[in-house]
Amino acid sequence: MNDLLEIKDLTIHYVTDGGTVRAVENLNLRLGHGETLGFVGETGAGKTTTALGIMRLIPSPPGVVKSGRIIFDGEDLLTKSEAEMRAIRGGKIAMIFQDPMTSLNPVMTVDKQIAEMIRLHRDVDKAESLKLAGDMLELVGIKRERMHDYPHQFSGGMKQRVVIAIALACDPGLLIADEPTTALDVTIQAQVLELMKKLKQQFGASMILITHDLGIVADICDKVAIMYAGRVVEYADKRALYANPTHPYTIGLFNSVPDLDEDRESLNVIPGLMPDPMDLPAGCAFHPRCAYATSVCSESKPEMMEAAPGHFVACPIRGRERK
Amino acid sequence: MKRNGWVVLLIILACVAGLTYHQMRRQQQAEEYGYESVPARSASGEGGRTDAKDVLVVADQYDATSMDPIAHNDVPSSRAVYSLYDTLIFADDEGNIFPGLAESWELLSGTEYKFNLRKGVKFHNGDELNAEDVRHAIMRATTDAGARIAVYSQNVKDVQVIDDHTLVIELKKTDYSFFPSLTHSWAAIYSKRAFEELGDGFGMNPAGAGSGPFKFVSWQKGNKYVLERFDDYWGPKPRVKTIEVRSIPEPTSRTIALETGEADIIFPVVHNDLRRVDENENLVLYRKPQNSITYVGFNVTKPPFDNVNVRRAVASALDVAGIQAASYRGVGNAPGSLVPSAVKYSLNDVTPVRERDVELAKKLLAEAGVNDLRLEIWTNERKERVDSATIIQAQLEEAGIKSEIKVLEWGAYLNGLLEKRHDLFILGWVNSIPDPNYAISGLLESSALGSTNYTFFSDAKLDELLDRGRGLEDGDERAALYKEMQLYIDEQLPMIYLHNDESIAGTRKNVRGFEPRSNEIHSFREVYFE
Amino acid sequence: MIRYIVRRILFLIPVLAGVAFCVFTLLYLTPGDPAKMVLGEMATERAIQEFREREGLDKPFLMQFANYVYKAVTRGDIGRSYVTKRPVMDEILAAFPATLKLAAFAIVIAIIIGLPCGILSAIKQYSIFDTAAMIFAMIGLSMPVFWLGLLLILLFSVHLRWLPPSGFDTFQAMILPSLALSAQSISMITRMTRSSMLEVIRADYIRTARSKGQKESVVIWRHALHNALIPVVTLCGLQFGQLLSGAILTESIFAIPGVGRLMVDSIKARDYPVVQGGVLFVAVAFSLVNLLVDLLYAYIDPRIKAQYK
Amino acid sequence: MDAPVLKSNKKRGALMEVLFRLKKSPLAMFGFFFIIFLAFTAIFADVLAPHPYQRQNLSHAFETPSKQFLLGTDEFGRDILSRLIYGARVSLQVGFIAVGIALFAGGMLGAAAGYYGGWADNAIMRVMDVMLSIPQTLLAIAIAAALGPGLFNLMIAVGISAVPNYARIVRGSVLSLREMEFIEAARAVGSSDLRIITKHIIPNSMAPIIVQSTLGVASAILNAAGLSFIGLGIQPPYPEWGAMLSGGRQYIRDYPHLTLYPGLAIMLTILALNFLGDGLRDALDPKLKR
Repeated sequence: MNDLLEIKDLTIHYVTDGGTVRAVENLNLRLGHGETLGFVGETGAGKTTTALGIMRLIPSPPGVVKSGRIIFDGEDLLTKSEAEMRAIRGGKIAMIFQDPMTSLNPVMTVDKQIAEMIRLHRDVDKAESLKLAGDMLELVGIKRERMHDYPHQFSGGMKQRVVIAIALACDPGLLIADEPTTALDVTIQAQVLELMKKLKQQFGASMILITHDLGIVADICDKVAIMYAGRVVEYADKRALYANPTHPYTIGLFNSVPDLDEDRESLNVIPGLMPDPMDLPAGCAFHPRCAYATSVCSESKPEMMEAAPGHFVACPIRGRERK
Repeated sequence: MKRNGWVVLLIILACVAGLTYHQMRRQQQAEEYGYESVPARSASGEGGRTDAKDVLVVADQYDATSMDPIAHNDVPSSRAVYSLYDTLIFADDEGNIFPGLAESWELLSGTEYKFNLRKGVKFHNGDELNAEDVRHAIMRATTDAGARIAVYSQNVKDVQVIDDHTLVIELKKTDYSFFPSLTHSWAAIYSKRAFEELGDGFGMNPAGAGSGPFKFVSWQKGNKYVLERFDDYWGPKPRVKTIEVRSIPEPTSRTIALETGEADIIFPVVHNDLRRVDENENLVLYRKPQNSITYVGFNVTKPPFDNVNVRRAVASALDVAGIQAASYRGVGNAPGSLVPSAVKYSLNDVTPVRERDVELAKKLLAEAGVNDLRLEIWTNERKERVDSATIIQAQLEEAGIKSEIKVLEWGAYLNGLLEKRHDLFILGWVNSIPDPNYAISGLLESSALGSTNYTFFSDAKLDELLDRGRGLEDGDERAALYKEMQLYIDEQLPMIYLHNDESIAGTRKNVRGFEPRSNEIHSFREVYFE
Repeated sequence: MIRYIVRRILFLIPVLAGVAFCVFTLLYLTPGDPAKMVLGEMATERAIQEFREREGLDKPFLMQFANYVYKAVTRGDIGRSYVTKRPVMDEILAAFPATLKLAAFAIVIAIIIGLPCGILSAIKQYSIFDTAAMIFAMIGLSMPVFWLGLLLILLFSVHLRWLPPSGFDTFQAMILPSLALSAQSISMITRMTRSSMLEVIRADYIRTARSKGQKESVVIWRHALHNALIPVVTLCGLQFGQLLSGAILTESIFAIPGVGRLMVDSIKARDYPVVQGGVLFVAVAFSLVNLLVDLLYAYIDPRIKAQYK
Repeated sequence: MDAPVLKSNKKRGALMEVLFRLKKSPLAMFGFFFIIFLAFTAIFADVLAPHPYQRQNLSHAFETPSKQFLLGTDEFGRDILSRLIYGARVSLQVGFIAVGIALFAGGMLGAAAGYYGGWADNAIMRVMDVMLSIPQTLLAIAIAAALGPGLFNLMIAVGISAVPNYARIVRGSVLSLREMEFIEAARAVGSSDLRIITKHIIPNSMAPIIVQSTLGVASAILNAAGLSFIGLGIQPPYPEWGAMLSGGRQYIRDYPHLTLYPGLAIMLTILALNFLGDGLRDALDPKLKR
């Protein structure tokens, strides 16, 4: 089976006066048609950079794609011209950003913002595009009469619905959602997630869902990639990963989720802090915080290994144990 | 950003250095090749004016303040009035009187002047001149409306209208300086009817009121006023159709306006532009001694300046001629007397300018028992006066007198003077009327205390002499009396004479029939283009 | 919206009363007797006394002020000039067109130059153009207007003979003064446009627009510029208000008979009614321009509009 | 926490940090050193000036730059360089003291308005509105005319006319600080209002005040020069740059150096202060740093 998206050895750096930030290092990922991938990690792990890398929207300077390939639908996005990329952005890959409060242009009515997307990728006239924009709004659960309103007239949850409407307006093959619910109230979160899940199925799109919330992943994802300090440290089917978290960092993540069933006083927090991305530890970036670490860990970068079929992990210690 | 910042900064510094260098080079070249010549502007750039030019553009330093003949006492306004109105009599620059609106006149007695008016004189509103108009104009000047020119009008008792074209002006007491004052703009005659119709707006918009060679068109304050030839004028008709008088306070701008042909006549030309105008073959420079004096006055009521020897000491510490030359740079000269040369009975040209004697100054001070004299020198903002004050300060210092300069704007200056808070002050006095009485009385007579006598000099002998002088007809006796007065004043030294100014004007070469007047009331009546 | 405007205008009233009081007090403290200044040095004591009575200058300070306010409120009468005898309003309205013309020229120049420079600087951040533009903007801010005016005269009038050094009747004559006057505004607009653009270009909605596959030029012109302009418009308005009232030095160098010069001359001549009326006028003009700016603001920024209820 | 808070116990560290950040901007460093240089010049004017500022030598009038007179002489043959050096003293004095006056008065009013709020706030800020609606130049002219000429009066005129600017800024930062926890805490332990204002609020609102003051010194110098230019400033023969410029403008065609150098002096000083102010703004407010 041909994957919809395959990322190979992607490395993205931010070069600044103060030093080089290794935001993404040798990242490998695959995503099949119709699949939903959960992309989990702490803030600063490189999730958003990866997403922007796929969109080729890394701000440059200071961002530089150092190496790697991003194969989408059989073609390497990194070799595309800017004009070709523009046709792909929005048309084939659409993105939903984290903060709906700021991701809509405040001085443009929402229908126009949706219509802009439609007119860019579909051969329709202005009136038609506005009509379609209204349809999209209804689809995401906003009344048509509000289509001429400005973003500030909507609540946060509704704004995110508008953003979703924009993203889905041109029926993209891949939807990248960058923490789409983090900025929303908890009650709204569920509604928006539900909507995304529904629409994703309706449109038959694949989706990358960036989040640090393992609960959300459990709710909608098929596959999960765990990211730490610019690398994917574990990649597996959702069930496999939840049943059998292998990488020490993943284990740490799961332990730090409060479990209502257990009656414990304190959470198991991963000791230490995320390393400074300008000055990553040698070897495995996680080893200073790792309970399993041995001398090997500080010497060489761990390779990805298949601990179980379809379950990849970048830890020589734990990976071998599972085998 | 870092590197770029330094680069651009360096470029700027280089520019500054380059400018400085250029400046030095320029001066060097100027020294090597003589004075740098500014290329004259080509004829094509002269605003497209052709030979049939009939708009005369005049650039004055200041705008007029009022066109009501009696509501002002400044030369720019007087000039406007002189174009718009006529007086009963006119005077030429030598002080010779000739007929104006009055065809002839007669001195009935020391206090009565009879005038026979010219017939058929039209005002700009079409009315004919009538003795009633004259009566109204002169009598209005004696009311508070004429407070600014009260010095001239205060002696008028009444004006009797004999018939439509005959009238008699009655004075309160004999004053032979009164008659020539009728040539001054205060005595300009206007239509009574026009005045009543215009009401309060008269001063700003005197349309129809005058009988002069030009009629009022418009006035935009602070910018310019426009006058137009009056075709029914009784006298010789002006040859330009329109005059436009602009005010350009900045001297450099004024000269540039003349050079570029934007203006046809400019005045005053400042000293550092004299040569520039003179040497430009498209321009003509006119210079004429002015009936004015700039003086350094003492507050004689304030110790130690009530002591004439202290005043003498201060005067001796100053090199008046040097100060004059340095502040006015070749314009005018240091006076010998209070009465300017062009005014009759003046000793200006025969009295030597006071010489500097620092030792004498120190001696006089020591004798007067004044040690460590400190004083303030007051002046208004006029550059030459501030310059003079600056040099005076430096020279006093050499005689051991410490001083401080205070430059005050006009309102605060007058106020301070009236409150007698001053020590030394620099002020000027213009004689619009060529009679020695006006040169002295306004500055030093007791009657002028609280108005224009800022030295607060009050001397029974001088008052008596002035009174006698006014009661005498011109002649040897009067001449001797005014000469005595001048010597007496020099002895009393209430003021040090600093400067006799010049009336300086520049014109384009094609402007004819213009000459500056020594009382600054320049006339455009005869100006034409060649 | 109407209610908002009405409220703003009503709010002006106490401010104006305050301004009037401020000016009244200042003038009261200023040395120099208006009667003496108006009637001349030779005026008789009686004439001076009469003048004081007629103009109410013999009354106690607060009475004078109350009287002024009373007349202004009941009859809209802010007095007549001591010097010209004309109503103060006529004096001001005669001087205002020159100031308005100067300010309009200056602000237009400032926008024409400042806006593109600011935008270009932001788009090409850290380029040599950006650095140069920023440094020149800083120089413009630091250049005293009276010096710049003299330099412009020296260059364009004295040396090149291109433009007249004074007057304001012709278009050519307006160029130098407006240029001198606009230097500060150019600089401020350039700097403001740049920083506003930089901020906007990093905004999430710009990323959204890019993620739609929109062309970079469209992203800049349609999405970024509109948003970036909001604070710039405010600045332009404020600058215009400043120029309307603050061109005193420029007007005096270039001999332009505007409101600024009228004010200074009136202070010097102790023409109190004109000073009072003039400052009030300037304050009203300034406040109205600010109100207009706020309304314009509402027009270009729908978020603000909602607040003006 | 969003606001850049310089905690008092870390004052030195914060200062060093600011200097460190400042060092990264060449323009700000240029400004910094230029002002230091200028202050040095002003303080040691008596030693540095090659000639007394008031010494006239009429036979040397209008000389262009030479070895004897590095920047030439003016219309009285006075050494322009010496006058510029003494002029630095005047300008810096006027700039700093005027801002001092404005800062003191404006700071007090602004702090009181922001801290007490309500009625006091309303009253104070309405007065400030009144002052703000009179153009600053005009206000300064009116005050200068009312006070009469002189260095001290000039400072007062320029200072007073700038009061509202500082009142607004101080009020703004006090308002934002007032509700912060550490102020609440101080209040809870019973600190007096005055103590809270002087010990907590003022130190913590320093950043915007420092920036505004630096830029304020620039505009005060500019304002004072403008007043001198129209004749409402310093008394001769004391040299003030604006007055020197004004005095030389009549000779601009023949001897432009009379206006060129004072103008440059004003411009460079203002430029330096503006660069420094901008640099400080960036250094003190990391949010704006890109």
